[in-house]
Order: sequence, then structure tokens, then C-alpha cells
Amino acid sequence: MLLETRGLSKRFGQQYALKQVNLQILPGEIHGLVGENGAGKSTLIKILTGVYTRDEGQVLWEGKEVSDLNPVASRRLGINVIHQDRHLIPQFNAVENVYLGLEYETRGAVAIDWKQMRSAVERIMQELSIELPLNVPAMYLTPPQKTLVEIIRGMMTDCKLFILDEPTASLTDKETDILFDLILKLKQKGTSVLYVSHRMEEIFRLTDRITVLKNGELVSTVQTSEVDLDGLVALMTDNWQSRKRLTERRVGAEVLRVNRLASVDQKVKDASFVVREGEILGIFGLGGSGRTELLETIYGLRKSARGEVVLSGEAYEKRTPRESLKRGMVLISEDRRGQALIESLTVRKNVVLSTLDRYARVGVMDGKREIRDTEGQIRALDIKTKGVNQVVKELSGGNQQKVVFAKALLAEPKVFLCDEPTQGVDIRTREEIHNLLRAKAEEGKTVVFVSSDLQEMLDVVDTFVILTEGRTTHVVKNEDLTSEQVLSYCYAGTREKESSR
Amino acid sequence: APKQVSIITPYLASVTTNQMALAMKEGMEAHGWRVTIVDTKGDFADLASRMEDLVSVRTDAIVLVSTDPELVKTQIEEAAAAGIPVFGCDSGFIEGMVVNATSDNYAMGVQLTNFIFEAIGYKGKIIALTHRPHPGVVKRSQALDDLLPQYPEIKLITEQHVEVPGPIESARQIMENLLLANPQVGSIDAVWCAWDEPAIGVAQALQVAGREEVIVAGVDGNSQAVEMIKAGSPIKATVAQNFEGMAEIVVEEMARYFAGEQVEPGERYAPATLIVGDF
Amino acid sequence: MIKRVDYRHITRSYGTILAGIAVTIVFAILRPDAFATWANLINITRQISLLVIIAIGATLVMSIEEFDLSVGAMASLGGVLAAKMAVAGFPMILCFLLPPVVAFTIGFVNGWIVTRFRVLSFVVTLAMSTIIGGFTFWFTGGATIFRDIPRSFRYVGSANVLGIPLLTIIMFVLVILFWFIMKHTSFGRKLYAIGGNEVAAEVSGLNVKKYKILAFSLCSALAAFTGILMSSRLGSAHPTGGDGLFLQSYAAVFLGRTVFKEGVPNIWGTFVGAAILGVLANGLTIMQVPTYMRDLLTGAIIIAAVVAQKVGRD
Amino acid sequence: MIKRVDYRHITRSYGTILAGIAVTIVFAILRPDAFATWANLINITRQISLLVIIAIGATLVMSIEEFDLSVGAMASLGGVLAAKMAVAGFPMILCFLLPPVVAFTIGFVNGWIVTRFRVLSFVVTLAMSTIIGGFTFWFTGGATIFRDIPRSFRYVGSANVLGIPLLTIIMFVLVILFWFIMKHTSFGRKLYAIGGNEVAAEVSGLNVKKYKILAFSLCSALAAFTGILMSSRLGSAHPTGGDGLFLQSYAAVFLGRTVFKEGVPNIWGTFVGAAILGVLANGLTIMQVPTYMRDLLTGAIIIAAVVAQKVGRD
Ligand SMILES: Nc1ncnc2c1ncn2[C@@H]1O[C@H](COP(=O)(O)OP(=O)(O)OP(=O)(O)O)[C@@H](O)[C@H]1O
Ligand SMILES: Nc1ncnc2c1ncn2[C@@H]1O[C@H](COP(=O)(O)OP(=O)(O)OP(=O)(O)O)[C@@H](O)[C@H]1O
Ligand SMILES: [Mg+2]
Ligand SMILES: [Mg+2]
Repeated sequence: MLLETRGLSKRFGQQYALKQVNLQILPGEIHGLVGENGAGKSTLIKILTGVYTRDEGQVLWEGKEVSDLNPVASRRLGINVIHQDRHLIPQFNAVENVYLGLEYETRGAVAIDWKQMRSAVERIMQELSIELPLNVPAMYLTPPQKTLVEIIRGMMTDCKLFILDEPTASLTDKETDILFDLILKLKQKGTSVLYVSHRMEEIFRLTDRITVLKNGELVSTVQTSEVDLDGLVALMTDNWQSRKRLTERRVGAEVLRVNRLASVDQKVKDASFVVREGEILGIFGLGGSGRTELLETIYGLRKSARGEVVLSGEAYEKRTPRESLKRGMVLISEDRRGQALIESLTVRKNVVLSTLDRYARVGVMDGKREIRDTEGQIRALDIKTKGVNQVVKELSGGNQQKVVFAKALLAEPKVFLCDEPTQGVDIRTREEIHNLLRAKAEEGKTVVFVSSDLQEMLDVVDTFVILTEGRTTHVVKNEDLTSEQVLSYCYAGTREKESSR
Repeated sequence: APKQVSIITPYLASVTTNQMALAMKEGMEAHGWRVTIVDTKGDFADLASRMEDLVSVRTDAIVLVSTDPELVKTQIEEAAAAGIPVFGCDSGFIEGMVVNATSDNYAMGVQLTNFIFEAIGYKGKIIALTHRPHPGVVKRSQALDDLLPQYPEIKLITEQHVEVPGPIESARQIMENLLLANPQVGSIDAVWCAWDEPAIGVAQALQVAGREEVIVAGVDGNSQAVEMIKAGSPIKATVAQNFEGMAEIVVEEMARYFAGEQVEPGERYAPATLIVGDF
Repeated sequence: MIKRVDYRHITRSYGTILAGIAVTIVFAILRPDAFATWANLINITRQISLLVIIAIGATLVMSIEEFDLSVGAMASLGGVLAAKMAVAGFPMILCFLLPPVVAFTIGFVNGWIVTRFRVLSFVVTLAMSTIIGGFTFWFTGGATIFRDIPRSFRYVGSANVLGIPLLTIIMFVLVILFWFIMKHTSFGRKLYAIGGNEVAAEVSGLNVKKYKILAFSLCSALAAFTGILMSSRLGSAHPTGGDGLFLQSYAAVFLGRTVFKEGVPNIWGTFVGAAILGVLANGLTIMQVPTYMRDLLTGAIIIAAVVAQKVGRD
Repeated sequence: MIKRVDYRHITRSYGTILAGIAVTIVFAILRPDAFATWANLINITRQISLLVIIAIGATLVMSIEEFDLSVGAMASLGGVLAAKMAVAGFPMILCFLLPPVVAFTIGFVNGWIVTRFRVLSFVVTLAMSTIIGGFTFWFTGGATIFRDIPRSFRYVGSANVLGIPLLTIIMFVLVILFWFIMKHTSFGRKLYAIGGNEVAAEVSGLNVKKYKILAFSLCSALAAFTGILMSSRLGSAHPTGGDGLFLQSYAAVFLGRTVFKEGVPNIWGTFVGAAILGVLANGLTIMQVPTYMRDLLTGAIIIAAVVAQKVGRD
């Protein structure tokens, strides 16, 4: 037994986040950890890595009890971790972030040897075939790039247990493949892996055994080979059955037209598409193709250099987020902590943020209505929170994402710009979000959907727009489309560009 | 019960104010009165608040040291209304106070100005270092303003404002810079300092630059300045205020007041003396 | 179980207030005749009124996570402008209203520079403070204004209504007004949202620049108003008279942040912070401890007050 | 493409410096005889030396995103302690070393309170500043120390080595030393990591408390050392002599943050910030502009300098 917990409990206030958890991790196994949002997965990991202290119970490492667990001690034991909230120093570049908490390489005992550090990082990048700009401060990196930095950091030192808390939440398939190769390599070396994900196909593809958490309690640990998807879902949730909402949608009039749009920073070079009432349009591209930037440029968060946006038949110039909201267009941002939420404020204050003025009469907030509507959203989206006045920071990752959605829904938009809207949410909520978007489309709303999960896109969208290096190259109807076909369009875009050079 | 006297000032950290406050305290304690000193570190609004506190605890007398009473006019009126006598020491006199013991700041300004003018033979270039927000300094500066037009051959190169706190360092830096702007010997004849601390800084700058021909003079009789005069530094004179004399006057008048004697309201001057070194 | 949590909640939330009350009780026991009187209570409220009003402005700017270091200089300017106007015979209403309008404009400039060029407010407002100080110096020639100030100008600073100083009343009106604004209006919400995460606030459709500029403008206007009240109270205006309020006002705001567990700048917290500073200054003067002792005790008690709130927590 | 980025990088990074150089050129053109001389260059470096040294300490504390408001009071205390020791006949080496050790300890207490109780450093260090001020006042009786200060004590503050003031040399040694520490040692990087994201630093296994406490301690020690140098330069020690350095040092640090585009407090930036302040004070005095003009111009130029850096950016 590499690691064992006995009767582990953790409370926040009066609420148990973990209750009497007995987890066992064998040497050399890939151990899946699953459960709904707020089940306690991240809390368990934070206890194992000494970020939180446990209230009760024991942690045994190779059979011996570990009493004083803190981040340093845990690292010394041989535990490396990628936390769900990526922990990077915003001003530091990738090299220095990789070395955070490690001994810096030095020359002559004091002076840091930057060159050596850089080449050490480059070596690992090459090994893993990761591409990453090394001179850019982390604050300018995209969420997937941040994850890559953390992966490199995890690989800098040998470890006996590698813990990954939703590493693929915003990774594209290519990066995901890199990660899986790496995990399998580690396994061959005899390293154990504790792997948290809401993507069940990953769990089935990778793991040897799976532990299921529900409401802070360990439901059971099963052999992966002895369980199927429905069985696993049944363990995680009470009486829930996947029911894909089948909708009768009629595509109506044109709502949003983007014409030869380019952003000032050239992340978006030439994007055009049209999307109509009742339509779910997917924008797909490889990592770094500029999907996020495209949505931001349409929304007015990013300055555009050229091109036009036509919303409901009206040319929409001078775009700002404020004006977009006014015109009925909302952005669900990919960067939850940076752009979507105010973590230090309560659920209620976040949920009504985009619609504040609607809750105010002559500037005075109508608290009752505000609470009623927030509670409505909490119920509708099944947000796990102590109440409308819990601080968002204290919610689990998936529940935070639901708060972002609740805020967008209250704005009652005509057009949803969704950038990785289901990142970090559990399968049940994910399906609920899909159904919700479908329902919105049925009502005649318009959805622009971006996800790095191609399978999800194939499930949800009506039409694909392929984006390659900031240019839209193809528009394809999602009829009997396979992921290989979509990807081939992406690569075709790249090839065309190269051949034209 | 023994009389309770409260001495209040914003400038206890200044050498001379400190000297005065301590002299007064000593004299008063000799009469058997109890004395406390309140300092507000240059803050006049706080000074007003502390005066209100003293009025509300019904102290027997308040002495306002080195403060323009105009700044606490309302509080002085309140004290008077409550029957608490307010004395001034090196302050100023306004309606409602008993007396103020002081040097005649304007007269001192005249003394200082005349000394410098005479020393440079009524012609040449001078620099003035001031701090006009200070009520005494402003009167001394007034004397300079008044006398200057009478001597057309004396030219004021510049008047500079000295920062407080840190007047010595501030004056020193100003002088260092001005010396660089006026590098030839003879381009500056004298530096008129509104009080002694800037004079000390100026003298140091002059010594370091080897420009000891420039004459410096100040006001106060600050002991450091007096020692520098004796040691032959560029400080050639200081108009020594008679701080002990002022303190004595306050103590005497207060004793008469407590004894129930009639005290004629107004200013009481303790004459200043010019201390001059050889040059 | 629930009780224990609630109990801890109280010590957590109100530790600083409790420390303040403890100090008050000690003073009251030691000098019941002088300290624990109605007259002194009134006296304290009047004394803290200026600090509270200027600190309300600082609270607004702190709530958007910025600094305004020009409040002290602005108070000096406000006082001087109003006094000069009063001497020049302007109607009283103008003397009290025009300087805050001028200050509002200067605050607007502060806010505009900070938001337009995205530069640190610390530098901009410090530089602005220097400029304002220079202007005030030029405007007054460095001298105190006291001659010919009409009695009517001194009315606001010295009048009592039913035995309560007008300054005290103005302070409470402003505290309640701004508490309401910060807590119960969309304007206050927006400021806190911007302070919490400026980018997210922008993405959520807030006009971030506008509200930031407004916060700076209001802060300046309140500072100038404080300066006017100070001149009115003192019957004179000193060109650096308000400067001392700058550090104190931030001390009150920061102390106030520790009053409630959210840890954000808030109006009642600021009031409590200013009240603690006021009670200490008043009580220690009344106890007639020597100056250096006053400093030692003030510092020690403030540290004790903020620490008190955290002990037993975790 | 790469070239364009590099070019933009330069204008961004050095905008404030360019503004500083522009000011210098203007002064040099207007007063070539007085301003643009070797002697004046030396003069300026000596004048800013104290500010730079105290601001280095403030930079350390700012780099962990905390404040130390007690630096001014600490400088005063350091100067007074050293002067008293010199008068009492202690060996010079002790006069220069013991006060920083005492200050280090006080800084340690600051840091310990801030980290142990997780309270705002603004409040704690402001309170500590009051305590230190009270202590200094008691220690000196409020009086300036100047009598019987031995010549040897004044040596450091007045000596020249090969025509260069010792103060200038000490300043450059400390600037280079601390630049190296902050940029090229793991200690410095850890401070920046903590300042950048304390939670991330903690989670990745840094001993956050230890390094924070060290930053406060070093800051205090440097402040006390500055105070000693000031006393040595003036040949006297005033109980509030260092107080004026407090705001100026933060002005230098904040100005310095705008020098490089990372926007973090950094040693060379602080040096540039102090140098700009120094050049302005020097140049404007040399130009013999009236005091109020000096303030107006200083403020305006500082705003221009920080804005200059952002113009053309986006
Ligand atoms: N710092 C905290 N303060 C209060 N409650 C907390 C805190 N951290 C977590 N919780 C609560 O503990 C519970 C478990 O949270 P945790 O983050 O472990 O969930 P999770 O299983 O990782 O969920 P997700 O899949 O959404 O990431 C949640 O109800 C959450 O609200
Ligand atoms: N995985 C990656 N590898 C290399 N560069 C990347 C990667 N991801 C992003 N980038 C860089 O970031 C820029 C824009 O990336 P961004 O991630 O915002 O685009 P995206 O299409 O929205 O992809 P995603 O949504 O997966 O982040 C690209 O120009 C690229 O330089
Ligand atoms: Mg989680
Ligand atoms: Mg993206």
C-alpha cells in the first residue's frame, strides 16, 4: 500500500466536506477519483498535500502514519500535484514557475543559474513534446498553457504519487494525448497516479481502479474493468439517468454575423461566420487557434483592428462588454477566476452582477427580489452552496462554473457566447447545461459554443466553423460528422496556409 | 488640591520649544502645581481637539506654546467661557487669553536683517530660507520684506521654503544646490535664515563646499548654533530669544492670576539679544 | 454546537469593537468624573467628526482597491478656499459648496489619469498632492488665513443643535448615507465588485472606468468638505492644516477593515476605527499621561485591537 | 515580427527613465554651468543616497505586497541611538551596527505579528511607528543630540574617497547588492513569489512566514542604518529627523514600479524613482524657482513620467 487514509474527515463550518474517508492507493496503479461537483475530491487532495489540515483520521504513507503534513513535507514524501486551481506566480515566466518550491539551480552557491534552469525545463518540454513560450509572464498565458506549466513542474522531480485534479478541464485533444502518454509512462516506471476527472471516457481509458465520492463520503472503490459507465454514474449520483434532450429546432433569421474580423493583437486574423436564431454554432480549432480571442473580440473585451459584427441586423461598432450585454449578448468566459467571477464576493452578488441595474430602483437594491432570483438559479442549476451568502471562493470548482452560468442566464441574452462552458462540471450538470442550451435554442436564442472537447462539440452543435490560426477556414454541418473529419479540416486549414506561403 | 496646569504645543520636538516647556514645568512645579505636557506633532486640528479635552476635564490653566492662537480661536473662547485661563508662551495674543509672553518676532526679524545688511556693507546678494506657515517666522520674514526695498544695492537671489520635519537636512540640500547654481566666490554674500536649524544646515553645506566667506545668521539662540558661532563656522550671529525669560514671565503671571490679582491682558516681551561671533 | 459556532462568530466579527469597548471601560473606571460623562461623549464625537468624514472618502477609494494620497492636501485646499471666499464676502452656501465642486473636479482628473493610463494611483495621487500643496501655498502665500473671517462662517463648526454639535450631526448623517450607499445601492455594489476583480467586473458589463473615476471624485469632494468644516471649527485656515488627516484617515480605514470578517473597507468599520483612535487620544489626554506614554499606549492598544480579533480564530 | 515586439518592449520598459532623462536634459540646457557639472552629479548622488537606502528596504517589503509605515520612525530612532552611543563613547563600529540590529528585531516583531495573526501590515506598522516615535521621544527627552558627538562619528557622512562621497559609494554598493539579491538569489525570487501569489507560494512549499518576517526585518535594519548615516552627515540627531523620509521612500518605490513593465517593486526602479525625485529637487532649486512652483512642477513632471510610459501602449 502506497497511501492509505483512515477515517479522514474535514469540516468547513458545520458542513462536512469529507466524512470518514478510507482511501487506498496501490503502488504503480492509476487510481481514478470521481464524484459530483462538491463531492470533496479537491478537499481530499488538499489534505493529502498538506494544504488543508484534517479534522479527524490518519494518513498512512507506505504503512507509516504521517502526522505533520504540509506542502513541503508532502513533496518530500514523493507526492507531486497539479491542483484544480492552477497555482502560478503571475509575474514569473514558465521557467521560474516550474521551479517554484524547488531548489533553484545555482552557480557558486548563491547566484541563480538561469541558463541551466531554462535548459532543464526545455529538456522536459522536449521529452513531452510540449510547446510553450518560456519568456512570457504567467499572467499572459492561457488556461491550457498554465496547465502545461504545472505538468512540467510535476515532472521536474521524481515522485511516487502524482496527483492530477482535473488536468484536462481546458486541454485540447492534442495536449490531452500528451498528458495520457506521460501518465502511462509514469505508470510503467512504477509511479502511482491519482486522477480526478469529470470526463468518464478518460477515467475508463486510463485507470485501474476507481474511487467514488458522494457528499464527502467514500461510496466504494471498484476495479475499472468491473464497471461500466451507467454503473459508475449510478454510484456517483442518486437516481439520475442521462437523458439527452431531443429538440425540435427551427433555424430562423440571422442574428449574428461576423465579417472578416481581426483583433489588434492579431490573435484573430480573419474570422467570418453567420449564426441564426435557434442555432448552436460550434467554433472548433486546435489549441491556440484563437477561439477564445475570437469570442472576446466579438464581445468587445478585446480591441478589433478590422472587420464588422452585425447583431440583429444592425452593424455593431464600438463594442464593449457593457454594450454587448445591453444588446443581448453574453460571454461565458473560459477564465473562471480571472474574468468570470469575483471570488471574494458572495454567490448572490456574483449572480446578479450583470443585471444589477434591474434589481435597483432609483439605485437602491431590492434585496428580496435579488435573493429570490438567486435562490431560483441555485435550485435550477443545483448549485451546491450553503446559501446565497456563501463566498464564491469557498465553492467547489464545478459549482463556481454554475454560478457563472447563473449570472449569464439572469441577463436573459439572445446570444450566448460560451467558451468552455462545461469545464470542471460533473457529467450530470454537463448534460443539464447542454440541455439548457438546447432549450434556449429551441426558444429561438442563439448559441456560439467553444469547447476543447471535440466529442462534446459533436454532441451539441448544429454547425461547425473551423478556426485555424485566427482564420475561419471551413463551415461544416454537423451531420454524421466524425471527430477525424473535423480534425482533418483543421489540419487542412494549416496545410493550405503553408502551401500558399 | 494642587493647581493642575496643562502645557500644550504642536512642536515639542523642536529644541527651543522643548527647552521652554521644560523651564516652565520646572518653575510651576516649584509653586507646587501639577504640570502635564501635551504634544500634537505639528497637527493643529489635533491641538484643537486636545484643548477641548483639557477644557472638558476642567484643568486649572492652559499654556499654549509656540502656536498661533488664531488657529484655536474657538477653543480659546470655549476655555474662557468655562473660566479656564489660557496663557501663551512664544505664541501670540488674541481676545480671551490672559497674557502671552514672547519675543517680538518682527523686532527680531529687524535685528537679524540689520545684522546681515550691515555685515555685507549694505550691498550684495543674499538668500533667504523661510517657512512662512510658522507664525513667528512669517513676522520675521515680514521684517525682511519691509527692509529690503530701502537698500537697492542688496539683491535677494531667491527665497526658499525649508521642509519641516527635517529642517537641517532640507536646508543643507537646498544650499548645496544653490551653491552649484552660484559657484563663484562672491556670488552669494549672506544667507538669511528664519531660524537656527536651517542656518546649521546651510553652514554645513558652506563648510563642505569651502565657501566659508558667506555669512549666515539665524534666530533662536539654539545651543548648537551658538556653539557653531563660537567655533568660527559661517554662522556669525543668532538673535537669541530669551526662552527662559518667557517661561519665567508665564509662571509669574500665572502665580498672580491664581492669587486673584488683576492681570492686564496682552503681550509681554522678553527682550531678545543678538549673539555675534568674531569675523 | 450551533452555539459554539455563533459564539466564535461574534468574537471573530467583533473582536476589534470589543477591544475598543474594553479601552473605553478602562478609561471610564479610571476617570469616571471626566471621561464617562455625556459632555465628553459629545466632545469625542465632535472631535472624530472630521476624521470620520475624510475617512469615508478614503473608504470609497480603498473599496476599489486604489489609494488617494491627496486627501490631506485636498482638505487643506478646501479649508483655505472656503476661508478666502468667506473673507471675500461670498454667500456662506457658496463657501461650503464651491470648494467641494472644485475638489470633485480634481478627483475626477485623478481618476481619469489612473483609469485612462492604467497607472498606479499611489503615484498619481501623491504627485497630485504635491501639486495641490504648491497651489495652496501660492494661493495663501504660505500664511494662515484668519483675519476678517465672518462669524457666520464659524457657525457650522461651532453650533449645537439640542446640545449636540452640528459637526456630530453632519458626521452621522454622512456615515448613514454612505453606509446605505455602499451596502444597499447598485453604486456601492459596483465599487466592491471592481475592488474584488476589475476584469470580471468589466466582463460582467460594468462601466469600470466611470465608477472608479466617481470614487476618486467623491473622495476628493469629501476631503475638501472636511477641510471647510475644519476651518469653520478653528475659525482659521492653515495652508497645511489638513495634511495631518491623511495618515490618520487611512489608519481609520485599515483599522475598519479588520472590524468585520469580510476584510473589505466599509463605512461602519471606518467609523469604528476612527472612534477607537478618537477615544484613545481623548482618554489618554484626560488621564494626563506624558506624550511619549500616549504614543506607546496608542500603538500598543491598536496592535492589541487588531490582534484580538484574530486570536481564537483559525 | 520578433523585432516589433522587442522594440515595443523597449519603449514600454524605459518610458519613465526616458522622461527622467528628458527632464535632466532640460535642466542641463537651461543651466549648463550649474546643473550639468560633475560636481553637481556627485552632489545629486549624495543627496539621494539616504532616500535610496531607506527605499531599498521599502522595496523589499513592497515586493511581498506588504507595507512598512514605520520606516520613518525607525530612521529617526536609528539616528538617535547611534548618536547617543557615539556621545557615550562606544566604538564607532558598534554605533553603526548595534542600532540596525535593534531595528532588525523590531522589524522581526512587525513581521511576526503580521504573519502570525494575518493582520494588515498597514495597521501594525503604523501602530509600531507610533510606539517607536514615543520611545525615541522618551529616550531623547524630545531634544536634538549634537553636543560632544565625536568627529569620527561624522566621518562616514562627510568623507570622500577619490572625490566621491562615501555616502554615494555606500548607496551604490547597497543598490547592487540588493539588486543581485532580488534578481539572482533564491531569497529574492521567493519574496517575489510571495508577493505575486501568496497562496501559490505556500502551496508549492515555500516557508512564506519566514521570508515575510525576514523582509520586514531587513527593511527595518536598512531604515535604522539610513538614520545613522543621516546623523553622521548632519552631525546631530533629531528625534523626528527621519520621519520625512517615509512618504518619499514610498514615492520612490511606486515610481520605480512603473519603470519596468512587470510592474513589480524592484531595486533599480526604486533607484531611478529616487533619482528622478532628486534631480527634480536639485534642478528646480538650482533654477531658483519659487517654492510653490517647485511643488507644481515636481507633481506635474512625476505624473508626466508615469503617463509617458503608458502612452502608445495598449
Ligand atoms: N475553503 C472552503 N471553505 C468552505 N467550504 C469549502 C472550502 N473548500 C471547499 N469547501 C466545500 O467543501 C465541499 C467539497 O469541495 P471540493 O472542492 O472538495 O469539491 P470537488 O469534489 O473537488 O468538486 P469539483 O468537482 O466541483 O471540483 C464543497 O461543498 C465546498 O463548498
Ligand atoms: N497549447 C498551446 N501550445 C502553444 N501555444 C498555445 C497553446 N495554447 C495557446 N497558445 C497560444 O495562445 C494564443 C491563443 O490561445 P488560446 O488558448 O486563447 O486560443 P484558443 O483557440 O481559445 O485555445 P484554447 O481555448 O484551447 O485556449 C495562441 O496564439 C498561442 O500562441
Ligand atoms: Mg475540485
Ligand atoms: Mg480558449
